[in-house]
This record gives sequence, structure tokens and C-alpha cells, in this order.
Amino acid sequence: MNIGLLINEGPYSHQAADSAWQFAKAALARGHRIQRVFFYNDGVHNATKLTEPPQDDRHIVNRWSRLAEEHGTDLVVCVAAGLRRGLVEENLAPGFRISGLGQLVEAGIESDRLVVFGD
Amino acid sequence: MNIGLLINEGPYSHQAADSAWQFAKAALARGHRIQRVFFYNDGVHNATKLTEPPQDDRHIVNRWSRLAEEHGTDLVVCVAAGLRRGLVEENLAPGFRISGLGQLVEAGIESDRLVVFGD
Amino acid sequence: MTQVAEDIEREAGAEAVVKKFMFVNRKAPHGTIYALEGLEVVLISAAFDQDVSLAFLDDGVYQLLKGQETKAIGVKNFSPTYRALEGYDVEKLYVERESLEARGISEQQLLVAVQVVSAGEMAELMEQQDVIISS
Amino acid sequence: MTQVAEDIEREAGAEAVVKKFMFVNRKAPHGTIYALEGLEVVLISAAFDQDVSLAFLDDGVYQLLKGQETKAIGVKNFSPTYRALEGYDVEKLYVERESLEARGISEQQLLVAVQVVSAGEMAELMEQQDVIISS
Amino acid sequence: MLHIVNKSPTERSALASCLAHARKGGAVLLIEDAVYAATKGSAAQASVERALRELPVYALGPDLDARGMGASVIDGVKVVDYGGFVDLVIEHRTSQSWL
Amino acid sequence: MLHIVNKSPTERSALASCLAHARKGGAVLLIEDAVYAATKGSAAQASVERALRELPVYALGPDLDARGMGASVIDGVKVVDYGGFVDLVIEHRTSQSWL
Repeated sequence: MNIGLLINEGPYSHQAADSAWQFAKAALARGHRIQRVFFYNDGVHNATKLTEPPQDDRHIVNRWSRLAEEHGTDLVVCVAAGLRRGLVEENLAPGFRISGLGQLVEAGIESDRLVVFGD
Repeated sequence: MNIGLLINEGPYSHQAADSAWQFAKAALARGHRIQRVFFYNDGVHNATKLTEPPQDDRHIVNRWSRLAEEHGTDLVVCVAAGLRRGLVEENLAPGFRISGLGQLVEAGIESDRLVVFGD
Repeated sequence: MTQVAEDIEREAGAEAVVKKFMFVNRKAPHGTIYALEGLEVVLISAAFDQDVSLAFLDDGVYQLLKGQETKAIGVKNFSPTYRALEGYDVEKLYVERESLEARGISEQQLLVAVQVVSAGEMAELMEQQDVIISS
Repeated sequence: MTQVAEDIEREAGAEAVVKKFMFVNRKAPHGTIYALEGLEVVLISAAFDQDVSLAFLDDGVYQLLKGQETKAIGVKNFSPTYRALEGYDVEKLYVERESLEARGISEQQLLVAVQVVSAGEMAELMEQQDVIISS
Repeated sequence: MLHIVNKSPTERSALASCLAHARKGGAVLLIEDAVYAATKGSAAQASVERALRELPVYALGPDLDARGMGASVIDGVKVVDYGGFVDLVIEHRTSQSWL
Repeated sequence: MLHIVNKSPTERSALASCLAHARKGGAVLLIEDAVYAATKGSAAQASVERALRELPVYALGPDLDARGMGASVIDGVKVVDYGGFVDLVIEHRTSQSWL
């Protein structure tokens, strides 16, 4: 099946981004397709290439980039939510793209399932 | 009196940064001194110069910068919390500086009052 | 069938999809941005010709209160936008009676015309949806 | 008094300040970062020779549970750090009895030695502080 | 001490926990979404009224107004502006934010 | 439909609201801090047990383990891993996250 994900919180601060990534990995392992991951609200902070978590911790942003690289997963950051929070094109990590909220509605239309991860 | 502030949430997403700024303005108007504003947890996102809120909305980051300019308020961003979230020196808005958590403890020691704003 | 005809048919098929979208609002306004940014999704969704409805329950009912004056907190007052929803053909606004009652709010205090439903009816409405977006 | 002497006296005075710092932990671990980043402040505060105590109440008591195994969620397990606090001379850990009971947790399930206090005692402890940092 | 609460009483347990710890001589200040607790008909009304017998309860006026609740404040709750917030912080030796 | 809850029942009202709306034919999945609701002795135990008479309640094993609660699960609550989470999403036509 085609599954869309919506992520409303930034990395590290809330578990939402971790849960969503674990869900995406498990879905792919079961042969499903992640149609799109849409980052909204503080979720836009998942897309910055500037994070430097402690050495002994997971690297949430890089994990997303790897997902895009290995599975072609479409990682979309909301442009309006990004502007409000200072997430700009030049700081995007690999695999992410900035686009409009229409991409979220489209994910709802085109995916068989939409799962929301937030606070 | 000397008042220290601790802000634990990012701009726009939670009211914490708004409440803290209104508090700071009111305290200054009453003749008190804001000894330091310390930005921790997601609060570090208050310090990026890259935000572009909608035209008809307040500009939270610029408000902080103006506070520093007009009153010499010490705006300190936690280095560790900033690294984890991608807040780097080159994107700091005017008036902010990056330093260690010791600055928060110091604010607790040196201020007559410490007020915490968070989620 | 030719490739072109197939493409046209597929596209027409895709365009014809009308799903039932429900936006579930359970958070108070102003303390957090969820109500405001949730509303922005609703406005965009109107352009997609889907079957859109909004549910207000728990603290979400506070979003619809009349007389919100945000000047003194220095924050944008987005509550008039709920009145504009009708112009976007978003007309299904469901508000849960139990949530209103627990907060001492009457329907007359709300700034738009809504359908007040019981928790049971709200649960039924949720079950009829194809997509539920909450924040 | 000379300027230099004054400066020295002021500095000595400043160094002698010992305030009662309480770090109040009311959030569960892992779901949000508050417990982890709160602990980082505690560790730093130990270097300042203040009178530091930690309060655990409400969901904060969950932070101290033994046997946390975070491997499957892919997140760092910081719970052993509570055991290291003693090495930093942070030895006043107060845990509220009512919070433990509401969660079915016994003192034996906690990973460090703590002082279990009633809500009333906790309130009294809070009132004795000079600085309270919560998250 | 000053107890500061910023969470809606129907969404979170912060106010309940605060009121279980606030004592005579202290004060409670409701800001942001916690001001709903200071409004008539709220599920928290009874507990706020009970608290009022022991200590003063304040609510931030700008936050009440923002939420359309300026005219619905429970009798006995004192409404303050940001300046009053500052005064309360000064008046009490310590504050705790029940986040 | 699948009801997903990620909040502690003693911190937030999300679980209570979810259980007031979940009906026969649906299912409840507890993840993140909501797994505390699935543990013995929790203040939420009675309401989870009541829900279990109507519909299945699942709890995410990795989140239980992370919180040291893997051995404290209420009888009748089914423990699933992330793969099981995916299966539940597939099994139910829609999901609602009670954030």
C-alpha cells in the first residue's frame, strides 16, 4: 500500500520524528511504499543540514536523507512553516524539498493511508 | 531588581517566547533590569536570523535583537541545545551570543529572580 | 487503447477522486500554533475539491469563541478566518456538545454557524472519513 | 578602600553566594527531550558549588525507573546518568510519594537511592528554594 | 512563592498538580492557555474557587482578552497585565513554572 | 478506525478523549508516552480495562521497553513492534492521532 506520513514536531525535542522514521522503515520492510513524508509545524526542523547531535546519539536528519536516497522517499517541507521558523533552501539536507501545503492534501488524496506524528 | 529569564520553546510554535518578551518589556518599563535571557531546548530557535514570518505578523527574532540593542540585554543561546537543532553561529541574529549552560546557572546565582517560560 | 488515451483516462480518474477529509481541532488557540497552522491547511485543501469537514472538540472549541482580542499579547488574531471558511465552500463545521458544556460555552458564543453534535455523533463522523488530519 | 581592594571584596562576595537550586522534573523521559536536557543543566550546576536538589513529581518519577532499554526506539538511554549524579555531589533527590502511587511504582523500582516525600513535604521543599528551574 | 501555570486545565494536569502544592502565603498566576481555568463554567472552576480560599489567584488580562474570555472571569480571581505579572515576580522570592 | 495515542494519561487528557470516541470495530494503539496507560497500577488502568471490553488495545513494545515497562503490561493489552504498528494502519481504513 501507499502510505503518507505527516510530522509536526522537530527532531530530538519530541519523539514524533523518531516514531515516524521507525514506522517508515518497518513499512518499507513489509513491502509498502512511503508515498511522501510531509514536514509541518516545527517538523520543518527535521530538514536542516546544520544539526550536530552528540556523537553517541542518532542523527535524525541524516536518517531521513538516507531514507530518501535508498528508497526514493519524497521528503517535503512546508514552505510557509519553514519561512516562519528560518528553514531556508540553502540549509536543506539532501533528499528534502520545499513545497506548498498542497503537497500534504495531495498525500491525503493519493495515499491509501495517512498517519500523523506529532506532540 | 535583576531578573533572569529562561525560554524553552521556539518562536511562533508556543506562546512562551511572546510571553517572555512582553514580560521583559514590562519589567524594563518598571525600572528593573533583565540580567540575561537564556534560550534552551527548542528556545534556541529564537536566535536564528533566517525567520521570515508573514508581513502581518510580529517578528519575534527581531524583537529580541531590538531588546538587546536598546537595553543591552544579554541574549544567550545554549551551545549544546543549538548544535542538536542546527542553530549555528553564522545564522545568529544581532544581539545573541552562543555559550554554555553555565550561563543559565550563573543567571540563577546572579539574578534576584529567575522566571521560566516554556511549554 | 493507445498510450495517450490511457494517460488521459488515468488522469481523469485521478481528478475524479473525492475523499472525505476531516480536520480535527483539539487545541486551544494562541498558546500554541496548531490552531493557526491547522487552519492554513484547511484553506489550501479547499482548492482540491475534496469533501472537507472540520471537527472541534476538547479545547478545540475555544478556537471558535467570539470576541478574541489579541492586541495586548501582540499576536495575530486569526479567528476572523473561521468566518471566511464559507467563502471557500468549507461549510461542515462540527462542534462537540460535551466539549462546549465542560467549558461553560454556549453555541451563541461561537463566531460562526456550526453543527453541534454529541460525542457519539462525532465518533460516527470520524469513522466515515477517508483522511483525518489532526494537530 | 582602593579600587583594587573593592574589586577583590566584591569578587569574594560573589563567589561566596550559595543559593538553593531546585530542578523540578515533571515530564516522562523519551517522549520529549525535557528530562534529558534538564539533566544536562543539573550536571553543569554541580560545578558552581550551589546547594542543588532534584524534585521528581507527576510523570517525572518515570525518569527514575530501572530497566529502561531504549535500543528498539533507537534513542540514547540516558537513565544511567542519574546513577552518576552522586559523583557530582548531587545527592538530594526528592521523589513524591503520591506521584509514585498514582503510577503503581514502588521505591524498589527506582534506579537510585532517593528520599520519598509527601506532596506537602515537596511543597515545603519548594518554598525553601532560591531558584527553581522546571522544564 | 509564585506558582505560574500556562496550560489549559482540560488538556493537562499542570494546574491540578500546582494547586496540590500551592500553600498559604503563596500565589497562583494563570497565563496563556491556563487562563481558561479562571473562567466561569470551566471544568476547573470549582478547584480554582477552592484555591481562592487559601491564597490569591491571578489571571493575565491580555491572555484572557486574546481568548475572548475577558468578561467571563470567576469572582475573586484578580486580573493583571504584564506589569502586574512583573510585580508578582518581584513580590515573591521565588517562582515555579508548572510547565 | 485506528486510534493512535502518544500522550501520558496522567499528563494529558488525550487518552480519555480518545476512549470516549473509540467504538466497537475500531482499535486503540498506545505509543510513546501513552504506553504508561497500558501498565499495571497506572491511574489509567481501569479505563483501559473498560475499553478492552469493547475493542482491542495495543501498546508499542519498543516504547514500553524504553520506559522500563516491558514487564508491567495490563492483561489483555497486545504488545506490537513497529511492524505490527504498520499492520494496524493497513488493517484499518483510517487512523486518527490524538495529539
